[in-house]
Amino acid sequence: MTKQINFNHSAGVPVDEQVLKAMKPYFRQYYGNPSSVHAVGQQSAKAIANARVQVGQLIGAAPKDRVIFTSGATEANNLALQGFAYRHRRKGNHIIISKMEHLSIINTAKFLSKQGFEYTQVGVDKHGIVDTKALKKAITDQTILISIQHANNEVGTIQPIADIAQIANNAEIPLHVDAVASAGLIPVNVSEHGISLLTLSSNDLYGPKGVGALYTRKEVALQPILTGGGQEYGIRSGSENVSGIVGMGAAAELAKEQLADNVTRLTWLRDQLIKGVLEKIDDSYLNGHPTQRLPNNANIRFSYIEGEAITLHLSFQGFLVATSSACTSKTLAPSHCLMSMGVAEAEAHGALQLTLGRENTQAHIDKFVEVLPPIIEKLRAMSPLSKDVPYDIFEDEEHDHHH
Amino acid sequence: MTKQINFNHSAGVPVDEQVLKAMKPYFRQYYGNPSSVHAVGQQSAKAIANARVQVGQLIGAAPKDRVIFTSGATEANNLALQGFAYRHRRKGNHIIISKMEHLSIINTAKFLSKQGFEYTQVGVDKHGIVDTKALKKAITDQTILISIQHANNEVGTIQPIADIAQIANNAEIPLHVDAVASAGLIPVNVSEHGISLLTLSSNDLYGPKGVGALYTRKEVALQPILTGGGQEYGIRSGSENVSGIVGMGAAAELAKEQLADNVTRLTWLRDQLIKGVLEKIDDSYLNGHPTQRLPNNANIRFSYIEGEAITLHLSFQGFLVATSSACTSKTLAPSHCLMSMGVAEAEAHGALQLTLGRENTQAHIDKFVEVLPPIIEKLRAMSPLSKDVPYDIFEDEEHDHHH
Amino acid sequence: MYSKTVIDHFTNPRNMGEMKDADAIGKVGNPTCGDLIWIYIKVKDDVITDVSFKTFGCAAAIATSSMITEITKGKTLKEAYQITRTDVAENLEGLPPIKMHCSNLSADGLHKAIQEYLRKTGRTVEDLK
Amino acid sequence: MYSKTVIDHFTNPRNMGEMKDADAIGKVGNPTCGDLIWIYIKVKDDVITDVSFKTFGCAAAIATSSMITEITKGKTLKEAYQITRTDVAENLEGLPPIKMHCSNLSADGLHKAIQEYLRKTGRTVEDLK
Ligand SMILES: Cc1ncc(COP(=O)(O)O)c(C=O)c1O
Ligand SMILES: Cc1ncc(COP(=O)(O)O)c(C=O)c1O
Repeated sequence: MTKQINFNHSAGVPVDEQVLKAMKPYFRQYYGNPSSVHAVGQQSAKAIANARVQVGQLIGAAPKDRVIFTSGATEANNLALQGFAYRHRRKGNHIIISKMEHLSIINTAKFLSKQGFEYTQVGVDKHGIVDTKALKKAITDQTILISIQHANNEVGTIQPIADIAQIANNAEIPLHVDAVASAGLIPVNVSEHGISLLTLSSNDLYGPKGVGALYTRKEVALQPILTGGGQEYGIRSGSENVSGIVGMGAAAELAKEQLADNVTRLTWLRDQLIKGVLEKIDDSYLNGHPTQRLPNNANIRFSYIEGEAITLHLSFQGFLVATSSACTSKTLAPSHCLMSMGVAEAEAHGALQLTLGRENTQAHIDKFVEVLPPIIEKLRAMSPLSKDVPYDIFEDEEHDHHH
Repeated sequence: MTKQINFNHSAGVPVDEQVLKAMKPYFRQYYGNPSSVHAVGQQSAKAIANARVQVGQLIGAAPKDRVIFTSGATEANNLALQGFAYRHRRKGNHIIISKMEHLSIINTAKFLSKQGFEYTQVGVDKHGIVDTKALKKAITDQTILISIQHANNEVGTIQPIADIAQIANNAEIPLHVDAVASAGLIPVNVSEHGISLLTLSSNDLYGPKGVGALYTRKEVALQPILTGGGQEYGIRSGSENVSGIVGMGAAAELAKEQLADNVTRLTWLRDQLIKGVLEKIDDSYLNGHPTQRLPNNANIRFSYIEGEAITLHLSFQGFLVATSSACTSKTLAPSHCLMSMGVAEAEAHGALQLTLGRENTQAHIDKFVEVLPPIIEKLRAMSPLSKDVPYDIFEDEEHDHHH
Repeated sequence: MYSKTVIDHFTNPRNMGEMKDADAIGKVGNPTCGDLIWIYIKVKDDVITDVSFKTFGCAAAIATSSMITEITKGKTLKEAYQITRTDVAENLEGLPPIKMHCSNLSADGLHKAIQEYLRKTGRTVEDLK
Repeated sequence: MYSKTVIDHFTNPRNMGEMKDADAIGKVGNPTCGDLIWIYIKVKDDVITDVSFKTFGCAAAIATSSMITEITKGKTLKEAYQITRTDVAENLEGLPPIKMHCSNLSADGLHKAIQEYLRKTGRTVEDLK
């Protein structure tokens, strides 16, 4: 495979070299099970305790709070919603999420709705910002949990988490925050905002895949999803993925150290990218919030053409990017985020999701801004659609793309 | 840490060097998400497909059967029981397990019993062999699943899995087999026995921790535990742990290749170990079946002394071993396996669980047989118990150690 | 994911572009679903003498469009009408399963163009034999 | 997991062994629970002149037994009776939390031995002051 330039960090990130170095001894040398009393086991136990501190410090956790290691963000989100809902069923049966949540939140809420729970999905404005008035209104005396993401991995919009936390705290309802997309890119602080549960993913912090964590404030009780040997405070059974956990800890520490630099550098690159593309290409638009957005995210749609075709051409030029096109999803449905923001379905198919990362440089941006226009031009020449032949005239009766 | 000799492979195994080599490119080079259409993503997708084949071949899976990768054996066991029970609730609400199962089976059955299911725990004989007559009797018209382990990690007993499968097949009830302790050590063949679901752990195959797999025969439907992006056939959501899965695949392939050698070599070492210890130390007894036992397992109890103390002394001599003593468990309860086999509670505290592995040699066995007797002697000298002062005379009324 | 032939047709599509003097156009798909294929044909003595396409859609949609123009040119209307989605996919050395059903519309577009031509010349598919 | 002092007392237990001419023995624990501690004491003028132990149990049980013999010797019965589990743990530079409650029985053993001695000499704990 030739050298590729990764503009698709939200899907997968190479493990940081320092992180991999930290993990290495835990594959063959310190292979012990932390439950074992012997030295090799205790080395693992110590390493995990250390990783808990590293992860806790990234998000401003208090010493008595818990960091529960899981197999990833999906499991952490499931544990937050399922684990909290089942455990606190007597208090109520209603949870609130937003329309911008990741599928691991939305589908888990749906799953719970088949188990006797109810949920409300709060809408967002055209920039993807959660409607806080609607959120307030959605609260009932049955509401036991609110789960809102900190930032959206796809369109980059950052939620007004302080306001949301205020609403939750005023109503005395615990708030779960999916911080997968934001941690390491912008400050995340559970203590400052009074967040009760928070989800993190290791790979998004340049740690290994297959690890994540659910932060829980000390007084938060959960029912386990996985039962067995009683690891992770009895809340998440299964022999610990020691090397993975060590990697996530090291990644969290590094992310904390580099946070300020990341914000500045990535914001600069991102702005170059957005400006370059929008200036060079007609009928291109930024999706998501113009300023309240992740420093590494540019989501841009191009009218009259389809995203997978753009993606493939870009890959021939060495760029790895993602698209919100339905064509690349398992369900063939267009991005629920763009739909929630009111982007027309046909237009949503032409969106590129660009997520920058540590190894990207100005040269990458320059090259991208150079290679993209001819690709767009080529595909537009192929398309029956154009300014003169807009989408609407082909609409079937049964379709309505103005959501 | 000084060089340690690992006689505790059932708790943790160093990742095989070849396996680690196979994993390496998937940390930084092929870091893609298999859902991505671009080249780096597709490389991951291919690697996972390959790992599925490697794992399937170890257990004789048919091409259309499924290998669902999970975060470990605990999750696979939970998915087998919870996923099957919820999905097939309409057919009945009863499952059957044995008293020798791992806690990830027993506690999951208990958990399900709070959700409206019922379970029967079939007993075992003094060697830990499941009572197949009782198993047959336990089947009711409500029984939807039988889950019996292939072999026990702690005492080494191998179950008559062909007979058990026969009983399940005759009753047309799907059989789930926890093969964590047996895979790679003795042949496991799902097709030969007509096994519907089977659990594997990567680390027990010298693969990385934090990965496992649930084999399901093609016609078996499960309800997911983790919902989200719909990975792993829609049954297990969450971005795939690519390096881990690649490692488990490589480990499975290696395990298949080395199976015959492992059986011969380990059986020889194990027999030397058992013979050496039992001959040199009075009042020592083998737990588990004398012949139907895992080639790498020796579980030996020593009257009048406690296992954690033995373990610690052995660790000073460089040996990593486990004990069934309650003292090393989170619950402070003695091994439920030994209890089920009728070993007296006081005696169970003195059991050493020795599990050999690839890197062990005859020299290790010789050294062990040399260093153990003085340790036992020292601790026995310290103990108020002896042939003349047996356990029973201190029994409280409320205790009964003859189970 | 895609075969070499798909990539080839996607990168260098054959017979791409509007045909100003087309005898008929077959339009299939829907932009809200992410695929829209227009097939243009020119017909003489019931033989397709020229064919081209314009497509909004993914790589598979573009490649199947390109492929159908290649295998159609010079065929009689009757022969062309017998070309199926499967034929297109086979000529492309296969398509990913998920694409077989959603982006493999070009045969439908061709059939629609032929129907349109027949309609214009006062006939129906029944008249092809 | 264990402090250096615990390991030291576990490896080289002080005052280990039966005391043939003990004035009293305190027996606590239960083998089915995995811990059994016997504390032997020799008393002169209400001062503990000698103390030893025998223990069936884990490293913590052995180390706490050894430690209590060390801190008890030479103390008056009254002083010795005031030694608590926490004192023993602190002298050992701490014990793992799970061991604090289950294997830290040696103070109980000592108290039982003292009670036994008092009983033999026709007194009770109330008489110590
Ligand atoms: C915001 C958010 N939450 C949760 C997840 C789930 O993460 P994983 O697939 O690693 O379990 C993702 C993955 O992209 C995400 O972007
Ligand atoms: C027989 C058996 N099943 C399941 C498990 C659970 O494995 P894990 O803790 O890796 O999830 C174990 C672990 O030792 C085991 O021995």
